[in-house]
Amino acid sequence: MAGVNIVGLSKQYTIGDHSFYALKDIDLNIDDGSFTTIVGKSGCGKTTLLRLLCGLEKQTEGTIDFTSGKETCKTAKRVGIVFQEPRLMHWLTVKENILFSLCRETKSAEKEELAEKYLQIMGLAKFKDAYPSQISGGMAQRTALGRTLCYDPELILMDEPFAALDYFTRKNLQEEMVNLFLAYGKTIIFVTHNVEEALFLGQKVVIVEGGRIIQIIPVDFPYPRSYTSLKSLGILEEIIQTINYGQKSSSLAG
Amino acid sequence: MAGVNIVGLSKQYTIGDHSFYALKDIDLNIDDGSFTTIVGKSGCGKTTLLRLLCGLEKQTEGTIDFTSGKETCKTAKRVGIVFQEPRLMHWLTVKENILFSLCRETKSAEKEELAEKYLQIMGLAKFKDAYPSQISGGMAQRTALGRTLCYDPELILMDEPFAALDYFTRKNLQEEMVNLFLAYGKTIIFVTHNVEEALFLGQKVVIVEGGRIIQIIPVDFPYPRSYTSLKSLGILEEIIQTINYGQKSSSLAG
Amino acid sequence: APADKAEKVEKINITYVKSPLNVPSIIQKSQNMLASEFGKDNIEVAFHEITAGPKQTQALAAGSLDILNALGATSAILAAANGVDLKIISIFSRAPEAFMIISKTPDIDEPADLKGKKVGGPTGTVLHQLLMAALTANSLTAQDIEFVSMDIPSAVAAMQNGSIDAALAAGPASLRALNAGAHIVTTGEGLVEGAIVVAVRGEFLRKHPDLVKRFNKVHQESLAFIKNNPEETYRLTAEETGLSVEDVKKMFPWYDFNHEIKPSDIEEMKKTQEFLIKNGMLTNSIKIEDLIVTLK
Amino acid sequence: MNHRLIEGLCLPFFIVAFWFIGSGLELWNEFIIPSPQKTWQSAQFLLSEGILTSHVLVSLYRVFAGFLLAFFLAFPLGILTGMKPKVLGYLEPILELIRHIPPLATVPMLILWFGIGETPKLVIIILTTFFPIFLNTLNGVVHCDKKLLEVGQSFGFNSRDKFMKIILPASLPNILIGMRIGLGYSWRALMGAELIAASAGIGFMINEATHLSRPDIIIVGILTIGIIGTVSDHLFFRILHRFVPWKDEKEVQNGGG
Amino acid sequence: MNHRLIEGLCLPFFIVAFWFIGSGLELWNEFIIPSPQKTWQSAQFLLSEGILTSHVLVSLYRVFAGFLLAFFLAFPLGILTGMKPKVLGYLEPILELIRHIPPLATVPMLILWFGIGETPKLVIIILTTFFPIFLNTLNGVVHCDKKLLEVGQSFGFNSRDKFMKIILPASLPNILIGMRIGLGYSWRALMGAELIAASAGIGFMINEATHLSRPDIIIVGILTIGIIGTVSDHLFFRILHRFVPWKDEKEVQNGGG
Ligand SMILES: Nc1ncnc2c1ncn2[C@@H]1O[C@H](COP(=O)(O)OP(=O)(O)OP(=O)(O)O)[C@@H](O)[C@H]1O
Ligand SMILES: Nc1ncnc2c1ncn2[C@@H]1O[C@H](COP(=O)(O)OP(=O)(O)OP(=O)(O)O)[C@@H](O)[C@H]1O
Ligand SMILES: [Mg+2]
Ligand SMILES: [Mg+2]
Repeated sequence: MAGVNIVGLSKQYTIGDHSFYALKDIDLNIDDGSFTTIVGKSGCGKTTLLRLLCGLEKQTEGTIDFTSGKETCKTAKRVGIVFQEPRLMHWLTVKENILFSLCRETKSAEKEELAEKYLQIMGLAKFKDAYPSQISGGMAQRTALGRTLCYDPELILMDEPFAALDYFTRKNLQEEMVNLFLAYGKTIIFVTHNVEEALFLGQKVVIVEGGRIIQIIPVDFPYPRSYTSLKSLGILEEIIQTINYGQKSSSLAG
Repeated sequence: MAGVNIVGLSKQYTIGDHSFYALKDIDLNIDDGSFTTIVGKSGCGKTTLLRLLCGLEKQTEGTIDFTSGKETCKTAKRVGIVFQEPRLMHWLTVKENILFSLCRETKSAEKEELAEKYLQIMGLAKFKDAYPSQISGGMAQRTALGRTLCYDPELILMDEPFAALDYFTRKNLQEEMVNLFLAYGKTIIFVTHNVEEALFLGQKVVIVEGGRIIQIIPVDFPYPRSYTSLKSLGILEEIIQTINYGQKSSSLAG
Repeated sequence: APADKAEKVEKINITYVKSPLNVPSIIQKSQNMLASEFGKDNIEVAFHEITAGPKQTQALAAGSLDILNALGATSAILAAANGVDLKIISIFSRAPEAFMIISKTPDIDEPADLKGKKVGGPTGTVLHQLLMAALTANSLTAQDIEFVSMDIPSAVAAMQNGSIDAALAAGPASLRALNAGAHIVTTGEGLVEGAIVVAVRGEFLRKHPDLVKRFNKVHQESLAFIKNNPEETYRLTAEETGLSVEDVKKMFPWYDFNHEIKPSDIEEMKKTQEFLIKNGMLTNSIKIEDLIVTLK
Repeated sequence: MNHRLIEGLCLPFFIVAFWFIGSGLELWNEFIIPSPQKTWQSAQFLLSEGILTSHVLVSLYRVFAGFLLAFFLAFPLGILTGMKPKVLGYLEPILELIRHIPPLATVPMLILWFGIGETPKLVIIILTTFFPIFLNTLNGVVHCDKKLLEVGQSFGFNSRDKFMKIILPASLPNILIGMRIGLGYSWRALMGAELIAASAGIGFMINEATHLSRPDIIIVGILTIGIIGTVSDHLFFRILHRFVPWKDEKEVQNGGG
Repeated sequence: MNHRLIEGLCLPFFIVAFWFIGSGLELWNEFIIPSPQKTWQSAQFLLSEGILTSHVLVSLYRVFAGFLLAFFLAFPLGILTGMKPKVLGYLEPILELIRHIPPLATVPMLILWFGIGETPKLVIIILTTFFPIFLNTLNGVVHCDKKLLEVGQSFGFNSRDKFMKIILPASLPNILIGMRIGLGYSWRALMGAELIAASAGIGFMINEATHLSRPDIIIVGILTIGIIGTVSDHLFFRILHRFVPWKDEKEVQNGGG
């Protein structure tokens, strides 16, 4: 398991001859074994934050520390990320894609079992031998999700993993995520555009706007939650308001 | 402008040595200048239907006729599609991608004007010189949307164009679509996972399940609509019920 | 035939081969002898540097060349026997001394020492014939040595690093090898003549015998020039070949540029044809006398 | 398949017909392009005596040995320099230099270093074959989709895994095309290679026929190289495809049945 | 840049040093690898007399003419066969045959058809250069991302637009690598091309030096081809990059500034 401690994190990008901060002065503490959701407008820096967390991008300023019990280190052991696009290997079948992260040494019986399990969860059992060019958008996204879960990461970063899914498939998978979280106590950071989803899943909803965190809303409501009961909390409207009228810093600071 | 008349349309696919119908016996009449939304579970055949409509795939059985006034023909003149993935040209900037469909002969002043217009609508003005690898997922989707609108099609096919967008950006663009529809009387077929969106936009909501149309719900509510008033209609729940407990034909028939 | 005379020749295509030491060619070109002879009739003379015998005969057969100014007798015979329409009008040079077997190994002094050794050189050439003749003269046969087929530069290089014991060499390559420490096992003297001939395309000769005669006249003029201006000749040759004047002077006596075809030359060519046939390099044969044209 | 064969044989058929007619009408010099009949006779003679077969076997060995050696040099180097641009920086100028040098020009040096046995012949083939494989592999690796590489990175893949599971399959089309070009050039290099003290091989046969003015044998040699080359290319890449565990996107789309 | 230059010059420096030392200690035969001093003298002589320059100019012309002709044959054919598999079906067998034939073997026929002027030399260069360009272009077109092509199709692009706006930019890396390999082979083909009745050119100079046993000139020739080839490659692809209106994905990522 792994918590994350983010202090003063900034990320600058350059487009043409124009530099700007995609993330600016992010301070965030993610507890070991917590479920955090991140919401914010398109282009506000959500993906950038996840990319920094899993080391695919180097920060311009600030520090990211991973905590495991009392230990602190610069790199986490197992961070899994579900990218915003499926990014499947087009030469592998759905099943092979799901097993992609496993090393050569894994026994084939164990592989079969894992594949079976995640194909089942993702509802892809019938399509296990299909190639990425033969499946639908939602199936591809589920395959990518299965691939990351199969890696069994301590820290799971998810970038809008359910965006291409319909209401029911989405709901099933939300419940699966909660089960997973409850059963194994994983640390999960989950980016979504869907505020209800953020509330349904997160213990903490982080609202990002123009590269800054403008609000962190704790949701102290026990799992499993239901949509209807969440609505009664009344924070849904509050969050939507915050995002819309939030600190209007332009993300292009040039 | 163009209407579509679909009769007995089926599409068979083969994965491995396994054949199945992704679409089966689709009968659908799309009026000239109407706004149709399609909802259904992941993998039910929505994308396949759109691909058949714009001629990217050949049907196994059935006919598709395009109507224009009293004329009927096999191929439509200008069908624009927004794919489920952005599919941007990675060697072109956002602006160049938006202008991608225009032919060489288009005057550059006209091009500038069009680019200006769609960059504005899509909220991408500041990123016009960025390359696809430099923009966020939502921005990419908006660029793809702008590209198709810039083509000025008579029939617009949209495959979950707002899936990667946050609540507000999505709402803005929904309103833009309605404006576009009202102003120019385009024929629009719009696939979405979001039932509310389907209701907000469509004059007709087509529910697809396992490759078949299981219900077509007319929404005789004048534009511009508001979410709250739609809710009072009570069909939201109905649709959700239909999708969930609908005719449970497996999409893998073999 | 007089009717063909009407067909005006605008250009004569001649090979220009300067190595190994083709002095008459060099003189003809540097003194503009051909150009001034044929310029009178507005006929252009084009020189083409094609060194290799087979390429010369191919180009001749293709009609791209009219006169081959310096063609190995072996190549001429091979081509003619295999059906190329060519005629020999004179001898360009004989140089038994220019063709040699050389070696770096001290224990190979004379051809008899070649028994059981590796010898490298170009197949089916005068040099090859020289080797065979040298073996026969020493009561050896082809089976007594190991012959490795390769061109002269490769053979010399292979001899330098000891891959072969002796190399067949001619011209500047042999001279440099000798300077670099190799020694002569034998030259062609008394074994082969090493005739280089002047050959013309048969059709060209039949249509324009006068032009061929005039060419022959110029050839004789160049020989006269060489005789009368030896120092000038050495200098021009050195300049053209990139050899030093000393080297030219050393090599010059190896060559006999007398252009007349003597009966001994015909005998020699017959021997060459026999050699080719005996070694399976030629299946057809041709009557050598039919190849020779004597220009009056 | 049969249909494709017929289409493919159209053009060769016309060429052969033209050859027959042209030779019959004596449109060209018999010495340079002998008649099909004469060529066929020579081919039969060479075949019946087993001469052609033994030449082909010798050359086949050289081509495959040379090609495989070139591959086992070029492929890892392409991967290495593609994955570590630093290494490419050190090697590039010298490789660029060698890339432009005609291998034939180096024959004297090759003989000096490698003697006149099989080695210099293989080196000539290697020099000719190396660069298409190297550059295409390098290109494939360098242009490998960054997004897919990031997936591997996120799973903590080491270089080996990244290579085996992402780079190799992703750049396979490029590598294969490099190998095909390379194998073609291996055959072409035979003429040059077998100039060096060869006593057998198709290249040697052609060289000798040139010396001995035997155009019929030259044509037999040319056709033999062309045909054996084509067939070997076909077999080689068929077999390779069997061993490649991943399907090409195209194949999947063209009917996975 | 400067840093990269130094890295790149490391290896050549060691090789030259080794050459100096080896020659000084007479580790090898002076007859085949002359000392650097002697080579330098010859180079100076050839340069000061203008001989080298005139050879280089002649060869430069041949290489570029041959390369451009090959390109203008191979590139459109690659595109055509890539876009129309039917055409490929007709042409493939004959192209495969030619691809394996050593161009040198065809010299007699080239002389018959094209005489002994510039044409057969250019044909030799074209034969050597054609296939890398052709096959890489074909490969690029065939493996062009279907998803992007569908975008063009949905906009009703005609073949020309599809080609200009999608296929060409998408397969550009492949085409460029084909051109680079091709240009390299153009230089290499010089030796063979200038065997046919040439009286000038770097290849001719090397051929002649081989016959005259002038290893110093051979080495000057080899180095000249290597260096001029490298430089021309560099310049050519620099210029080409200028004219290419699209940026490579890599370039964008490596700093769009
Ligand atoms: N090229 C193909 N080859 C084989 N099967 C295909 C192909 N394309 C789609 N399918 C199958 O057709 C079915 C319908 O796919 P489609 O993409 O239309 O679904 P969808 O409704 O768009 O789903 P989603 O909401 O997940 O995008 C799926 O089972 C899919 O696997
Ligand atoms: N490689 C890059 N180079 C330059 N700018 C970049 C790069 N990657 C991202 N950006 C910029 O950083 C900003 C934040 O992008 P990011 O992808 O984090 O947005 P996001 O919050 O994930 O948006 P979305 O919801 O649309 O996916 C955007 O303005 C984007 O243009
Ligand atoms: Mg994002
Ligand atoms: Mg879809």
